Amino acid sequence: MVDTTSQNATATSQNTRKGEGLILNNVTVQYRTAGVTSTALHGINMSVHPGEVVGLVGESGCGKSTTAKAICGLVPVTDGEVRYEGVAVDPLGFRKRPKTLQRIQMVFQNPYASLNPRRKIKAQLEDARAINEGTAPSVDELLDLVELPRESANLYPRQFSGGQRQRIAIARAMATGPSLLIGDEPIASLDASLQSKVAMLMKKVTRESGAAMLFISHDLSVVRLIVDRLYVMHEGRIVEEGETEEVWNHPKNRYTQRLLASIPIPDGSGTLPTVLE
Amino acid sequence: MSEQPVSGLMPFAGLRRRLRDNGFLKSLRTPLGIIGVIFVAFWILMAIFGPLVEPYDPLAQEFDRLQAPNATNWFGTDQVGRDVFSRVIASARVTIPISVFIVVVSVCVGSFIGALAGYLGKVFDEIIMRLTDIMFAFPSIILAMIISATLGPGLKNAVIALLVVSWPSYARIVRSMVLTLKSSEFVIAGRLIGRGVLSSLIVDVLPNVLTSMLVLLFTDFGGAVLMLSNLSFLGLGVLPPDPDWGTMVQNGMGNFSAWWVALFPGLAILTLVISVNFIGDALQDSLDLQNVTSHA
Amino acid sequence: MVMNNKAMNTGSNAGPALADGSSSVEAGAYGLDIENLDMTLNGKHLLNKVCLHVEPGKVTGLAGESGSGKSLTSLSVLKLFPDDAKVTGRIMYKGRNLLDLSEHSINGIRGREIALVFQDPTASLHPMISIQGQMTDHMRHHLGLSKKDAIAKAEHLLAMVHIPDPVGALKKYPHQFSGGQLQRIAIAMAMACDPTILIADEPTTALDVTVQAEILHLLRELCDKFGLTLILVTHDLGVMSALADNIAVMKAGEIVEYGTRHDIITDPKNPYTKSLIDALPMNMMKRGA
Amino acid sequence: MTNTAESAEPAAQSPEDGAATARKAGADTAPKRRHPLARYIIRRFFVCVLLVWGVGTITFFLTNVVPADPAAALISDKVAKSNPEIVAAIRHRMGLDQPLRVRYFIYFRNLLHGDLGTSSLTTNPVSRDLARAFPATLELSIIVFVLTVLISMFLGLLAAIHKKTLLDKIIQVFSLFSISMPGFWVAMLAFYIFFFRLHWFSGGGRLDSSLVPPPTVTGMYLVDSLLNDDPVAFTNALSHIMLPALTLTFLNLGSLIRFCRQSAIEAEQSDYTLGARAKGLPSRTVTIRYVFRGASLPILNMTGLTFGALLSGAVLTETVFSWHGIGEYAYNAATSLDLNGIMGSGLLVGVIYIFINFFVDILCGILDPRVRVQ
Repeated sequence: MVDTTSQNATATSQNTRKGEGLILNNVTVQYRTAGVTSTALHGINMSVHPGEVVGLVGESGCGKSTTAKAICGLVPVTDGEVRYEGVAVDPLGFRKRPKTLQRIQMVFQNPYASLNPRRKIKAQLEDARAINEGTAPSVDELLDLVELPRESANLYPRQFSGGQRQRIAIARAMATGPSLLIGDEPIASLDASLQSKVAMLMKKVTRESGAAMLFISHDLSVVRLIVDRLYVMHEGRIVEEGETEEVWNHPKNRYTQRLLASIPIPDGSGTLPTVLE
Repeated sequence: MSEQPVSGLMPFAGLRRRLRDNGFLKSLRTPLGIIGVIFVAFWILMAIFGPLVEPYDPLAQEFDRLQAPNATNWFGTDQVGRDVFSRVIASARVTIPISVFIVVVSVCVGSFIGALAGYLGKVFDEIIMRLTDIMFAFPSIILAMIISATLGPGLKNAVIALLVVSWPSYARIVRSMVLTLKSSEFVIAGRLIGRGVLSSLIVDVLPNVLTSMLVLLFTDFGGAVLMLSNLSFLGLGVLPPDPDWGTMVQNGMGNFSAWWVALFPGLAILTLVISVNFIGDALQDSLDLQNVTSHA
Repeated sequence: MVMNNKAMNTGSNAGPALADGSSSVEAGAYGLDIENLDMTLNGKHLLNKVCLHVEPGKVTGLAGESGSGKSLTSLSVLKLFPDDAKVTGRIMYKGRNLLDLSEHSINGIRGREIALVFQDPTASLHPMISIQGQMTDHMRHHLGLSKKDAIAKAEHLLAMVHIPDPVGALKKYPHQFSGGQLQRIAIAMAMACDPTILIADEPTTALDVTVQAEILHLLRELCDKFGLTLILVTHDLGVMSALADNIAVMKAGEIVEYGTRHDIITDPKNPYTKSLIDALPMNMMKRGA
Repeated sequence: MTNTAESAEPAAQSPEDGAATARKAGADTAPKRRHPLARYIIRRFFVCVLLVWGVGTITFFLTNVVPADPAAALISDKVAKSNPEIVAAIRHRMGLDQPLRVRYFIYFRNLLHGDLGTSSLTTNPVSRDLARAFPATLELSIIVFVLTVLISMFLGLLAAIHKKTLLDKIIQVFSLFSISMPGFWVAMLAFYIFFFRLHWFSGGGRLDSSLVPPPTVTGMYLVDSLLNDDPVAFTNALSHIMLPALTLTFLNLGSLIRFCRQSAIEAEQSDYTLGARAKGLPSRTVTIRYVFRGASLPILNMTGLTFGALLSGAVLTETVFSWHGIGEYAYNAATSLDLNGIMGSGLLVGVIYIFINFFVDILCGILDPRVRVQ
C-alpha cells in the first residue's frame, strides 16, 4: 500500500487491502451493578476500514471506553455484534485469544499500569513480537520507531516517565504487527505538550505499517489533528459521524455543536468559550 | 510458535535488590529493628543448636520438684522435676519450624485458591468467598479448637486445624489483589497478545502479588506461634511429655506459687513473637514507602 | 490598568515588584507579591526563587506542566505546605509577610481573605458531612454568624453559583451531585466570607469540556462582580487564554516567563514557553506537522 | 503525581460507564431506589442467616462426618472395644444408623429446639450449661468491649495526631506488646501479681464464696446487685471482675490501636482535610469534625471484629480467673474432649459473633450517608 505522507489524504480512497475491517452493528452493552442495570451502549453502529484512522470523541461516561472494550472482547455485548475481518468478536473467556483477533491491539490510558513492573522492557516486547505473523521488527527497531534510546530494553518500567512508558506501550502494540490499533484515551494522562506528539506518533506508526487506528479521546482538538473520519458519542449513542473537517466546521447535531463551542481556543484573545443550551 | 521461555519468574534476584533499594535494610537499623533481629537470630540458633545448648535432658525428671531458679536449674524445675530451661530451649525446636510450616503452607494454599477465585471469578469466586465468610464467622481460636478436638489432640491434628483456620485470610487478601491486578492494563495487554489464563497468572499476576505475600509471611508468623501455643495450652496441641511453651505454661496453672514454671515459657513466646513483629513492621513501612515512590 | 510590562525575563524575576504589593487599583481589591519564594522538601529543591506580582482585581495565571511547582506556589500563599518543608522568601499581602504569620493568624486569613478551590471537588469535600455543614462551619467561625444567618447566606451563595433548589441542596451530601455541580458548590463555599483573593488550583481539569465552559463563565462573572483577584493555576493553555489577564509560565520550580495573556500566547519569548505554545494542536495543524 | 490527569473515565473499571451514565443524567433522574437503607439491612440479614446456617453445617460436618465413629469418639476406647453393644446403643441413640441426609435434618431440628446434646463432662444438656454460663461472659465482654474501644480509639488517634514523635513510638511498642503476648500467660501473670502478690483486686470466681449471689434477674452480678441495691455484693463483684476485664482489654487493645492509628492517618492526609484547613478552620475543629469523622466508619467496622477476638480471648483467660463463663466451659470441654460441650460453645460463640457483626454493619450503614441516602 502506497504510504501517503500528506496528512489528510482520505484513506478510504486507496483502500486496496482486502477484508471489511471492523464493523460494529447495533452493539448494546449493559452493566448490572448492585442490582441496577444501566446501559452503557445503546445500539452502536460503527466501522473502521483497513488502513483508515478514525476518531471516537465524547465526554467522560459517554461509553467510549466500553466501546473499546467491546471491540477487544473485554466486555460481553448484550445485543448486536462486533465483527473484525468477517470474524465475530466473542468475549475473551478462559481460552487463548483467537489468531485473527490478535490483529487488534490496544494502547491504554494509564501509562503507569500499562507495563508489568516486574519485567524488563525487552521481555515484554519479545512477548509481543512472538505473535507477529510476519517478520516482527527487532526490539531495537521498535524502540527507534517510538523514538526511545535502545538501552531502554534492559531497564524496568519504573525507570521511565509517563510519556516514555506510553511510547513503550505503543511499541509493544506495534510489535505484534496489528492491522487495527485501538487507542483508549492514550494521551489523557500525559503532559499537554506531549499529548499531540504521542498522538502524531501513533498515527505515523500505524500509517507506516498500513494498520488502521481507532483513536478514542475526549480532547477534540488533538483528535482533529490526526483522524480522517470521526464519530461523536453522547450518553451511549453515536450522535454524529463524518469527515473530520466537515464535522468540525459544520456540526449538524445539537450536542456536537455544544461540545465544539465549549472548547477554549488558545489564541490569547481572552474570549470565553460559548455555552450553548 | 512456542511459548516464550518465562524469564520473569526468578523474582528473588529482583526482590533482594529492591529490598536493598527501598531501605528495608536501612529501616532495620532502628532500635526496634535491631532488637528484633537479635532475638530472632537467638531463637533460630536455639532451634538449630538446641541439643548442644540444653544443660539437661528436657524429658528427664531428675531434679527435685518445683525448685526455684538456682545455679543448676537457671529457670528452676517443674512439677515433675524437669529442668525448665532445657525444656524452653527444646520447645523452640518444635514451635518455630511448625509455625513456619503453618504460615508458609497456608499462605501458598490461600494464595492459590484466592488467585483462582479472583481470576476465574463468577461461580468459583462466589463459592470460595461464601466459604471464607463462614470460616470467618468463627473466632479463630474457637474454630481451631473445634477442629483439633474432633480430630483428636496431638500436634499433627493441631497443625491441620491451624492450616484450615489460616488459609481463608490469605485467600481473601490475594483475591482482592488479583481482582485489581486482573483489570489493570498490563494484564489485559498480556491477554490481548494471546497469553492464556495460566501464563497470565504466572507471568503477570503472581510476581506482583509475591512481595506482599512475603510481608504477610513475616507479620503472620507471630500469630501462628501464638495459635499453636493456645492449642497446646488447651491440651489440643503438643501432648505431654514433649516440651511446648503452651503446655508448660498450663503446667504452671496448677501451682501458682511456683511462678517460674509459667513465666519463662511465656517470656519465650513473647520475645519470639514481638521480635518477628518488629521486623514485619520494618518490612511493611519500607514497602509502603516503595509503593508510594513507584507510582509518583 | 493594563500592565505594559514588556520586561524580558531572562532571570527568574517576573514582573516589577511593587514595593509593598498593597497599592490597590479598584476599591477594595488587593493583590499580593511573592518574592524569592524558595522551598526544599526532604532533599529536593522544589521552588527556586519564585517572584510573582499578582495584580489586584485581575486574573493572574500560573501555567506549567505537572511537577513545575505551580500548585505548590499557590498553596504556599496559605502556608499549606508540609511542616518539614524548608521555605524562605516573602509573600507580601496587605503589607504583611504571610510566611511569618503564626498558625493562628494565617488561619484568620485562610478562607476569610484568601480562599482556595481544588481540582477534584469529589475529594476535597467530606463525604459524610452535609453541604450545609461544610458551607456554614467556616462562615460561622470567621464571621460569627448565627446558624440561621449562615444557612440563609449559604442558600444565597448556592443560588449565585446557579445550583438548582439551593434549600434542598443544603440538606444533601456530596455523593448526590455531579462533578460540575460539586465544583460550583466548592466555589460558593470559597466565596462564603467574601475573600479578596481566590486561588483556583486546576479548577476545571477534573471536569468535562462542556461543564468546564460553564465554570469558566462563573469565575469570570465572580471576578467582574466582586472585583475579585483570581490566581488561576492550570496546565491547559486554552483555559488560560480564555480567563487569565497575565500569565506566568513555570518550569522545574522557576518562573521562566511572565507577561500579558496576549504576549505570552501569541508572541512567547522564552524557548520553553515557545515549545509549549507550538505543541498546541491548533498550532500543529497550521504547520501541517 | 501527574496532576494533568484528565477526567476521562477510568479505562479499568468498565462499570464506570454505566454508573456514570446514570449519574451523568442528573442525580434526580437516576432510577429512584426505594429507601436504600432498608435494602441494605435486608441484604445484610440474609447474609447473616446464611452464615448461621454455614456455622451449623460446619459443626455438623465436624461432629458427624469427620470422626470415623462419632459414638466411639464419645466414650473411651477401652470401653468401646470391650462391649460393642454399648457402642451400638449409643449409635442408635445418636441416630447414627440413619443415612447422612436424615441425620443432617435431625441435627438442625435439634439445633432449632436448642438441643445441643448432653455434655460428657457435666452430664447436663449442653444448652443448659451454656445458658447458666452465658451471663458471666456477657457481663465481662460488655465491660471489656467498651474499655477496649474507648482506650484504643483514644491512643490510636493520639498516636496519629503526634505522628512520628516519641509518643507515637511508645504507643506503637505498647500495641506490639499487646499483640505479641499469649493471652493465657498474661492472665496468669496478672492473677499472680495483682491478686496473689499485691492483693489489689480479688481473684478467682465472680464473687467471694462468703457472699450470696444477688437474685438472678439478668444473671449479671453487677446489674443484679444494683437492681437489688446490694452495695456489698456490687463492690465485691466489681473487684472480682476488674482483673479479668483489664487483662482481656489489654490483650485486645493492640490490633485496634494500630487500626485506629492507620485510619486516622489516612483521614488526616486526605484531600477533604486539606480542604478544611484551607477554609481557615482551627486545627482542633479540623481534627474532630473532619479527621475523626472520616476515620469513624472503618474504626466502627473494626470494632465488630474485635468482639470476635474478645470471645476467643475469653476461652483462654476465664479459666485462669476461674470465671465461670462460656470461655471456661469451652476450656474444660476441650481439655476433657467433651465433644458436645466444645461444639455447643463453639456454635454459640460463632452465632453471637455473627449477630454482633450484623449489628455493626447496620450501624455503619446508618452512619454512612452514601448508604443511607441514595
